[in-house]
Formats: sequence, C-alpha cells, structure tokens
Amino acid sequence: MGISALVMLGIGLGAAAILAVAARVFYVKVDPRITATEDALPGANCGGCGYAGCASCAEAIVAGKAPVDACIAGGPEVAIQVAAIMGTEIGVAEPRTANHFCTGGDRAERKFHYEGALDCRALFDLHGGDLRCKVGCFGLATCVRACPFDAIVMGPEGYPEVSAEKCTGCGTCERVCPTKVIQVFKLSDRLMHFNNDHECLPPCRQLCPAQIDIPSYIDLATKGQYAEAVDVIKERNPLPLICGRVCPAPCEAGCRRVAIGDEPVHHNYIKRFVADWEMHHPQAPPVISPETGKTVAVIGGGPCGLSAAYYLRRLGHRPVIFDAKPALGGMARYGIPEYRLPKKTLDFEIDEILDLGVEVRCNQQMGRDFTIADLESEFDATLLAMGAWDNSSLRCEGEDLDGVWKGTEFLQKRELGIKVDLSGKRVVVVGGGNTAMDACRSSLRMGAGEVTLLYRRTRKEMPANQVEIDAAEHEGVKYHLLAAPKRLIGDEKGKLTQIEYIKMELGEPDASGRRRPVAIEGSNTLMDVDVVIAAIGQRPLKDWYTKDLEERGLKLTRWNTIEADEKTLQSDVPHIFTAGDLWSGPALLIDAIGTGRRVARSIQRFLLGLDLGFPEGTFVGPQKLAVSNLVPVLGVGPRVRVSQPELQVADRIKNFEEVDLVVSPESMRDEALRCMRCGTLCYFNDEQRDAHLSGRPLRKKVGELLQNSPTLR
Amino acid sequence: MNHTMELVIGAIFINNILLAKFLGNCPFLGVSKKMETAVGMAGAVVFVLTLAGMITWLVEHYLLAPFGIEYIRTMAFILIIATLVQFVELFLRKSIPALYQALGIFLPLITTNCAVLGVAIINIQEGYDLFDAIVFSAASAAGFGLALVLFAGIRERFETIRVPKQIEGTGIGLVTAGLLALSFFAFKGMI
Amino acid sequence: MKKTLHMFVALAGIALASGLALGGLHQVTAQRAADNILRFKKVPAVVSIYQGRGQALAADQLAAFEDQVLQGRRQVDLGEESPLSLFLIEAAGSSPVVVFEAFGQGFGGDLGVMVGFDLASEKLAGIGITTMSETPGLGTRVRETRFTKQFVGLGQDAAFQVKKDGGVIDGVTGATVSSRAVAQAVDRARKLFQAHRQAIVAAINSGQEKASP
Amino acid sequence: MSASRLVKEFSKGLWREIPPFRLVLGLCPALAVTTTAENGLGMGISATFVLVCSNGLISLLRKVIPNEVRVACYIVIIATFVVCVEMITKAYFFELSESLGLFIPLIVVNCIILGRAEAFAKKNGVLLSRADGLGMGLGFTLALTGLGAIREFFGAGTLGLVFGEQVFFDQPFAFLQQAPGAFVALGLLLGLMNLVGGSRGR
Repeated sequence: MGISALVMLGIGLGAAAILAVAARVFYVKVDPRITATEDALPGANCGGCGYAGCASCAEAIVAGKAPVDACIAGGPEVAIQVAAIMGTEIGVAEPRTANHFCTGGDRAERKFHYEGALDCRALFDLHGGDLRCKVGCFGLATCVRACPFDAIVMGPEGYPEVSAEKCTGCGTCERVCPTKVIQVFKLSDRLMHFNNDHECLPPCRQLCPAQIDIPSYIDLATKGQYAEAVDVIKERNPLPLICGRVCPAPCEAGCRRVAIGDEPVHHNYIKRFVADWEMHHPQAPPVISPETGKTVAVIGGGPCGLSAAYYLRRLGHRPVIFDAKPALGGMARYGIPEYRLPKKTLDFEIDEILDLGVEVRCNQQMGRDFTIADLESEFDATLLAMGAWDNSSLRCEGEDLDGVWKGTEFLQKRELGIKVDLSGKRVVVVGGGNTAMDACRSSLRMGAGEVTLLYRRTRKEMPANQVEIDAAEHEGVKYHLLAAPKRLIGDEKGKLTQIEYIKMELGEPDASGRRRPVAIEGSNTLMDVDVVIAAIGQRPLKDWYTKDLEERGLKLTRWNTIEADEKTLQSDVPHIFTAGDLWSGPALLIDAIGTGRRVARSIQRFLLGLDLGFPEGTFVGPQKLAVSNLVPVLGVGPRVRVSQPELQVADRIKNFEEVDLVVSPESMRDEALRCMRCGTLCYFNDEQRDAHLSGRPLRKKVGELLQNSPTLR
Repeated sequence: MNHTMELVIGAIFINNILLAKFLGNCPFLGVSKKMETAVGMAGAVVFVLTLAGMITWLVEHYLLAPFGIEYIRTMAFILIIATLVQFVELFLRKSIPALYQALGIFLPLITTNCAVLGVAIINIQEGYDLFDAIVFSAASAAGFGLALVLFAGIRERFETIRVPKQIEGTGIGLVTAGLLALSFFAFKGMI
Repeated sequence: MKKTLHMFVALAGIALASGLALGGLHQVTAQRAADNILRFKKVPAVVSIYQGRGQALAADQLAAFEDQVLQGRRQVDLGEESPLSLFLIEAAGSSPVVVFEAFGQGFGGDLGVMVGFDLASEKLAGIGITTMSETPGLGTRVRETRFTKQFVGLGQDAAFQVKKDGGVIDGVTGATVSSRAVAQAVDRARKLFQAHRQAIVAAINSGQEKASP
Repeated sequence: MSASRLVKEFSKGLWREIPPFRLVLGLCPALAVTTTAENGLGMGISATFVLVCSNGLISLLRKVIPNEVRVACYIVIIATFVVCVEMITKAYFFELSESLGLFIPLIVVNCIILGRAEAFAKKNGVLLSRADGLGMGLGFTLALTGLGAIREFFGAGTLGLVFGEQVFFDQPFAFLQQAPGAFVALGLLLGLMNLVGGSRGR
C-alpha cells in the first residue's frame, strides 16, 4: 500500500515535472482563440468530429473550416461556448445555402442517353459524362432525395432549385453531387467572389468590370423572374437602375454574337427593364449577414462609395458615407444630366442602399470638415473614393476668360440649383468623351442656339459611348473634328468672343493605339463663340490631401491618384483603402462599381484579420480569356437586335426629360433570347480546351448542341 | 528471426489490432473519412505506439515488478502514455515543425486511443522480452495503419455512392469495417 | 511559479491518493483474486487430470473436490521468481499424484499446462491445459482429450516431443506450434520434477499449507 | 437546481444522446465484449460505475484541479476507479473478468468517460454530474446489452442472461459472434435506431 502510493506519487510528480518543463522549453505561440476553443472542447480526443483530436478541431474552427458546433462529444453547451469565442451565435451564424453553380471544367456539357440507373452518381461512375444542361446537372434528383431538410425540389428546367428558407447549409447535397454543380456557400463568399480562370466564364462576364453574371440574369429575365434577375445583378452591382441607363456596356465587346457577324446582345435593355420593374414592384431587402460591430468610413458617395458601402453593409459591417456635396451620387448625380438619368431614379437607387442601414453625412469634406484623425478615432477602416473632379486644362492662352467653363463644373450647376441661361448663345464644347457629349446635349437643352463639338481626332477615336455620339448628332450638335483649340480670345472686359483652333491630321498610333493627331501648320482658324466648355479629361482633386495624411505615409501618384496595391486596393497605410476614379483615374461608372465591391472585400478581410490576397487565378477586373473566342459557333444565325425606344428629338431637345425609354416586356424578352448562353452551354470544357491546345479537332460540334436549343434556333 | 517474423505477421494480419482485437476504433471511424488524415494518423500511431510499448515495458519490469505492485499497471501506464504523448507533441511542435505538421495534430488523439494502452498491456501479459515488445508494438501499429488506410480508401468512395439515409456515415462505415475484418480473416492460415 | 506549484501539488496529490486507495483495495481483494485464479483456471485442469485417470466425479461432488484440491495445495520454493504451487490428488485405490503448472511457448504466447506425476511410479498421471491464447478452432484443439490422453502413463525417460521433432506425441493436425508448446511444457515440468524431486516430496509431506503471495 | 434539470440530464443519455449510437463514442468495448448479453451488461455496469464515480469526483475537485494538467488528473482519477473495478471483478466476478479480459483496464481510455468529464463534470455540480454519468452509463449499458443479446441470440443461438443454458438454434449465424459480425451488427443497429428515431445522428 505504501509502496504503491509512493510509486504513484513519483510518477505523478515526474509527469507534472516533465510536462511543466516541456511546456516552457517547447513553448510555441498560438492564436489565443485556438487555445480558448481548445479549452472549451471536451479534450476527449475522440475523433468524432472528423478531425484528429480536439486541438486540430479547434484549429479548424478558428480557421473557419469547421462549424462552431463541430464537437460531438461536447454537445450543445460546448457549441455555445465555442460560438462565444468565435464571436458568433449558433443559429444566428451567417446562413449558408446551397445553389447550383457551374464552375466550368468538363462538367457543363454532358448528355446522357442511359435509362437504367436513376442516380446521378451511378451515371457518373458508369459513364462519366454527357448530359447537356445549363449547369452541368444530370437532373436525376439525387440531391433532392439526399437533402435532410426537404429544401431542394426539381425545378421545371430539370435541375434542382433550393429554397433559401429551408436550406441549412448542411452540405449533404454538395457531398452527393458527383459533378459538384450544387454547392454550399455563405452569402459573403458569394458576394465577395471574383472570377477565376478555372471557372466557366462567358466572355461578357470576363469583360464586365463588375463581373456581373450576365447570362444568369438574362436567363432569369426570359423566364419572367425579374426580382431574381435583379438579385443576381446586385450580387455584383448594386446600381442596376443607373447602369441600365448609362453603362456603355464594355461587356458587349466580347459578345459571341459579334463573332458570327451579328450585333451584340444589348445587356442594358434587359438590365434596365428588370431594374425598372423592381423599382415599381418593391421587393424585400436583401439578406444581411450578422452584425460584426465594425465601422467603416466611406469618403465619397459616388458610385464607388455607394457600391462599397452596399457590400460592406450586406457583410454585416456599419459603413458611414461622407460626401462633400449636399446629396449622394457623385458623378452619377452631378456629372450625368437628368435626361440620361432622372434624379428620381437615382434617388430611389441610393435610398435602397441607405435603407439597409448605411449612415450618411453630407456636406462633409475631407480636410475641411474632418480629418483623418477624426476618422481613425471613430472607424475601423477608411475608404477614400472621392473620384476625379478636377478638369484638365486646355493648355492654351485665354483660359481665364469669362465664358470659358469646365465640363464637370458646368454639368453640376443645374443640379446645384445654379441657373444657367444659354438662350441663343453659341457654345463650343472641346473634347470627345462622355462629359463632352453631356455638355453638348445639356447646352442644347438650356437653349443654346448653336452647339459645336471640337475634337482633335476623328469620330472613330471618340471615347464617348456610340449611342451618345449618335444622339447628340440627332439633336443637332455640329461636329468639328480634327480640330484643336489654340487660343481663346476675349474682349477688353475679359469676356470670351472668339476661339482660334488649328486643324489636325492623324499620324502614327500612340501608346493607347489611337493614331496621334498632328497639327497642320498654318491652318489656324477663328470662330465666333460665346461659351467654351472644356471637357478634355479629368483627374482627382488634391485639396483633401493634407499633411497628416502625408505623414501617415499615404502617397499620391503624379496623376493625383492614390498609390495602392493593384489588386487589394489597400494603400500604404493599412487601414486606408481606395477605389474608383481616385485610384484608377477617370474611368467608367461600372469600373467604379467594380472596384467598390473589390475594395469591400479587402476591407472585409482587413476587418476580420484575414489575408487580403486573392486565390490563384483570380481576375479582379475585366480580363478576356483568349480561349473564349476560339470555338466556332455553328448553326446560329443573326437575329435582329431590338432597337432602343426613345423620345422624338423635337420632344426632348428643349427639356431634361429622360430620352431613352424602357423597352416593352416582349422586346426585352426578344433581346434576352438573343443571348447564346455562353458558359452555360459550355464551349470551354476541358476536352475542348485540350483539343485546342493540342491542335486536335473537336470531338463534338457545338453547333449540334445549339441546334437543339429552342432559344437559339 | 522466424519467431520475430511470426510476431510481425501475426500482429499485422492475423490478430489485427483494429479488426480482430477491436482496439482503437474511435479514431478508426473518426479520422478515416479522408485518405490524407488516415495516413497522418497511421504515422503518428506507429511513432507513439512503438515508443510507448518500449517505455511501459521498462516501467513494468524495473519499477512495478520489483515492488510487486503490478496491480497499478493500468494506472501507471495511462499516466505515462498521456505524459509521453503530450511531451512528444510539445517537442515536435518546437523542434521538428515539419514532422509536427505531418503527425502532430494526430498525437493528442492517441492518448485515448485504446490501442496504445491495449498493446502495452498485451506486451506484459504475453511476457514478451524488450525486443519482442518493441517489435510487437511496432507491428501492431503497422496493422492499425494498414487497416486505417485501407478503410479510408474505401470510405472516400462513399462520397459518390448512394447510401440509405439511416446508415449514412458511421453506420455504413461500421458495416464496411466488418467486411474489411472479414477479408482479414483470410490471413488466418498464413502461419 | 505559484501556478506550477499548484500543478505539481494537484497532480501529485491525486496520484498519491489514488495510489493509497488502490493499495488499500488491493490488500482487501488480492487474496480472493488469487484464489479465483487458482479455482477457475488451475483447479479445473487438476480436475481433468483426475477424471482422466478414470475417476468418476458426480456433479454434486465437484465443488467438494475442488475445495479439497484447493485446500490441499502446497508451496515449494525452488529458488525461482515465485514459489511453485503444488496440488495433490489423493483418491482411494491409487497412489497420490502431484500436479503443478509449467509453460510452453505457444503461438499466441505462453501456454500453461498442469502436469501430474504419480508419486509412486513417477509416471505421468495426465495433463490439463490451463491458459492459452491459441487460434480458435486450430490451436485450441490441444485441449481435446484425444491429444492430452497421449501423455498419460508416459515414463520419466520418454521423449516429450511431437513426432515431427522425433518424439512420441502425435501433434494436432494444423496446430503444430500449439502441440509443440504443450510438449515443451510437459518436458519442462518433467525436468523440474527430476531436479527438485526431494524438495517437492518434502513439501507434500510437510502437510503445511502456505498462503500464496 | 431543479429536479426537472436532474431528470433531463439523466434521461438524455438514455435515448437522445445514447452512446455509442447517437454519441459515437466508446466503440471498442461496444464491439469487443458484446458476444453475449451478459458480457455487454457487465461491461456496461462497469463503465457506468466508473462514469458515475469519476464524474462525481471530478465535479467535486473541479475547482482544485489546475487547467493545464486537468487531462492528466482526470485520467488518474478515472484510472483509479477502473483499477478498482478491475480488482473487484477479479475478486468477486471472476468469470466476467475473464471474458471482459483486456477491456476492463481499457475503460480508462473509453472516450465516453473522459468526454463526459470534460464536457460536463468539469463545469457542473456533483449531483448533476452524477445524474449525467448515470444516464450516459445506463444508456451505454442498454446499448451494449442489446447489441450483446442480438449477437448472442443470432450468433450463438443462446441468450444466457435470460434463458440460461437453453439453445435456440442448432446452426446459428456464427458470423455475428466473430469480429466482422460485430462491426456489421453495430452498423445495422445504428441504422435501425435512426430508422426508428426518425432524426439522424451525426
């Protein structure tokens, strides 16, 4: 008895001593949350969770790989504790729902003529492939049967549809699906997803700066599911009403219709149609992730700031928008005239975003009304997105004369309530971009007697939207091409009277690929003029860039834009981010929206302490995959593009009524059916890619598939 | 040598610790869902079991037997195994991070792996000498690893196989383990 | 430091208490547990030797006989690790038989055999298997009478080896290792008996019963 | 502490979280010793005894045991009770100790016991912890006895616990008595439980 007690004492002391020493000698620092979680777990190391021991289960939970209720031995009490450590609550945790979601590869194009086994997995194991379906689904409802919550039904299209209310995100469907077309992901994962080169991406989706899933919303629109279509758009772009009106649609450049000699699908008709429909049929607000308690200052309430605030809010953060102007919208409000984008529509769209719980502080200018220190004391992160409002100088004599205006300053006057009377005046607008077009068309509406556009290259090189160029011409704007202002001449009172310009000719192409205009010596000409509007380009203002920002290490480029990481948009000051024109220089509205979402992702990851980097193969912006155009499109003929209905010139020229009208549902559907469903009818499957890379002929003719499609014939 | 071979083959195939002696079933079902984890676990078990077999043998013969207190064997062994496992974990984490990455996370799971305590006790009950004890421990661990890895290979296939709801997961896992055990029966005639 | 000390005190305290508790319980139960091993493992083998000698034993007599065997056991210290337990079978009309256990190396570890020697003729009075962990259905067949009865009546100079090894014992088909182990055990018992005959006989005659350790 | 809480903690182990079905823990003994109902019952009672005692003691000492060495302390406590059981069965239930063999000392590493110690006893009072231990233990006993009965009845054709020596079949399905049969029987029984219970265990 004595000996046994002594030996046990010895072993006990020895064990304690060895462990005490070992714990000190071999000390390694770990994430305190892992330690806390490990402490909360039972320590039974039973392996029931599927991880090797409680320590690795704790690591997996903290890394987000395992749910907080992963522990089996511990039961609900432990799950509650772990949830508290992880800062979530069970049941309130962000819902994960299943969705069918094609990510390309060899899955999107399979056709089965087998009627024996009635299970997707059997088919997959037996034959491997060949079902043609929009999402690569075999359509045998294995996931429907597998779902423990009856959340999945087979839709009329022959693939599963998930009820978001019933789905718990348990992942059973994902496990049973052999082709992995049904996947479980969190709302935030979905909102913050960026295109990846392994995905099945149609060219329009590759080219859209906001990476909108264009074929999906077009498909939904054809089926009359307008609200769902808007949801799809808003996963990438919270401003469909605006974009549906003014976006120049860079995506159309990639449309495969062009490859067969047809006009591209007019995405904007469809986008605008569904967005307008939603405006008149209010829907429930989108799901917002559980509150994180993090606050973000968004400086600048333009498209970029709104987009970033929208996504940050949907991710559960609390963004506050600061804007120097009395109302939000930035260039969309003060740069785009009423006749293109009615302020009523803009207000509706902005209000929808603010209603999610986004706070606004207007008439607050960075550097004037508040400093970066103020922001740092109140917010966890700051986004600078004040855009590019400074107009480039004409760099010619006489710019200070009365009657020489700057493009954006002119355009915002009406919105700021400053009366401008141009009755009977002769107006010359210099520049070839959209600001110039807006200035021309606005001048006409303000009563200008004669509006002339001065542009130093030809019409072909104009950066403005083609529709704008055409519309301005219809409305009576005179185009004076291949001409550049040389001198502005005023009278003794300093009032502008004449403009001297010089004729140009096109020389060698420059870095941008456009042919460089070269002045023709001695071709100087004078023209009588009352007003000159300079709209030759913009760049960010610098007035906000105060010393304290400089001291913190924030750097500007020589174009006044902020220096930041090309992908993550994080500046040299870790908690300051930038996006939109302030980062890129003047660009499209859709670019600003795209970078707004991108910076929201970076801020989200910054706030959660995650690595800001993107997964390999990610495209953060528009990027055309070379392979997209390589497959021939057989069996598809041209189909007439629906034309844009608009107000008659006589009806519109004297007022600011919206010119472009919404298309009828029938026309919208006609246009939507022109979509060739690239990417969903996958032309880029593994086999075809391999065939392309190795130079072998394709096994299957895509045209055959297309001929079977009712929408494409 | 012949005797050692018999010991090894017996421990791996005929009296497989998992499938014939039912030791270590919790981790067997727990970590066999993925091949990767199964391989890691197998490695960790070989490592710890061999070490534990040796140390417990020494403790039995130089501490417990001389004092005639074999009755606290269970007690002493489990304390030693727990300490050993924790020590090895701490040591590897600091000193050989690469090995820790491969094995480390499986180590804590081994404390309650009854295979370790079971083999240590069998070593004593069968009266093995030190060499035999080490060989038997290592071979048993190898048998455990073999069964685990085979099982994980089968189990990975379940992901794409339709299983009745009621026996999904553990249920079908157990039935499969049964079939695996049946196939191991075929080794009975080897010696 | 205080924390470390707390760790030490707690772990050592619990270990100490556990050691004390187990030591105490061991003192209470050890004797009974040892008796159990004798009664349930060794005595049945002795009984089988007794029955193997053609002695009938009715069911109601069994318990009494077991008690008798248990009571009549002796211990002899032969300088080994632990003293050897000797059992005595005394039956009317035949000479007393001394029975003790020896071990052979079987397939699944040690194989224990109770070996009985007729004290008068010094011939083998029979054997009974006590403990083994052989393969069920193969190795375990050495328990069958068909195998064990071969040993009855063999003299001290017989070759206690299976026929394969040049001995006189027919091994059980498919269980060579186990058969060999039994033969080995019997051979060891014979050698022990020869070496310590005096001490064994003296112990039996002393009539004193000693407690097992 | 209300009586209803006590009842709740006790009853959850009997069906809602019954090991080793709902709570997939303690598989080794459940597979190894269930060749007969009697063995299952013996193992179950032994485990219950250890579970109740260790849960109670750990709960009593929960404020004294430092966190860093808690697992070691728990193991010592559990092992003490296990060795007690080992000694007691050897002295008073010898045949049971022979058939349970190695698996009595292995109760020490039965993860149900350590699991309950960590998950429950370390943060609840003595009475509640005992109720939890008793519930879990009885559930385990029930499961093991049931599994043992099935394997014994179909595999050996007897049911010694109830009918003594009576033999029901001449040629029983011996597969169930052997190792592979143990796995299959447990797996199918688990499926049956899920079928009856409706909801699926994890």
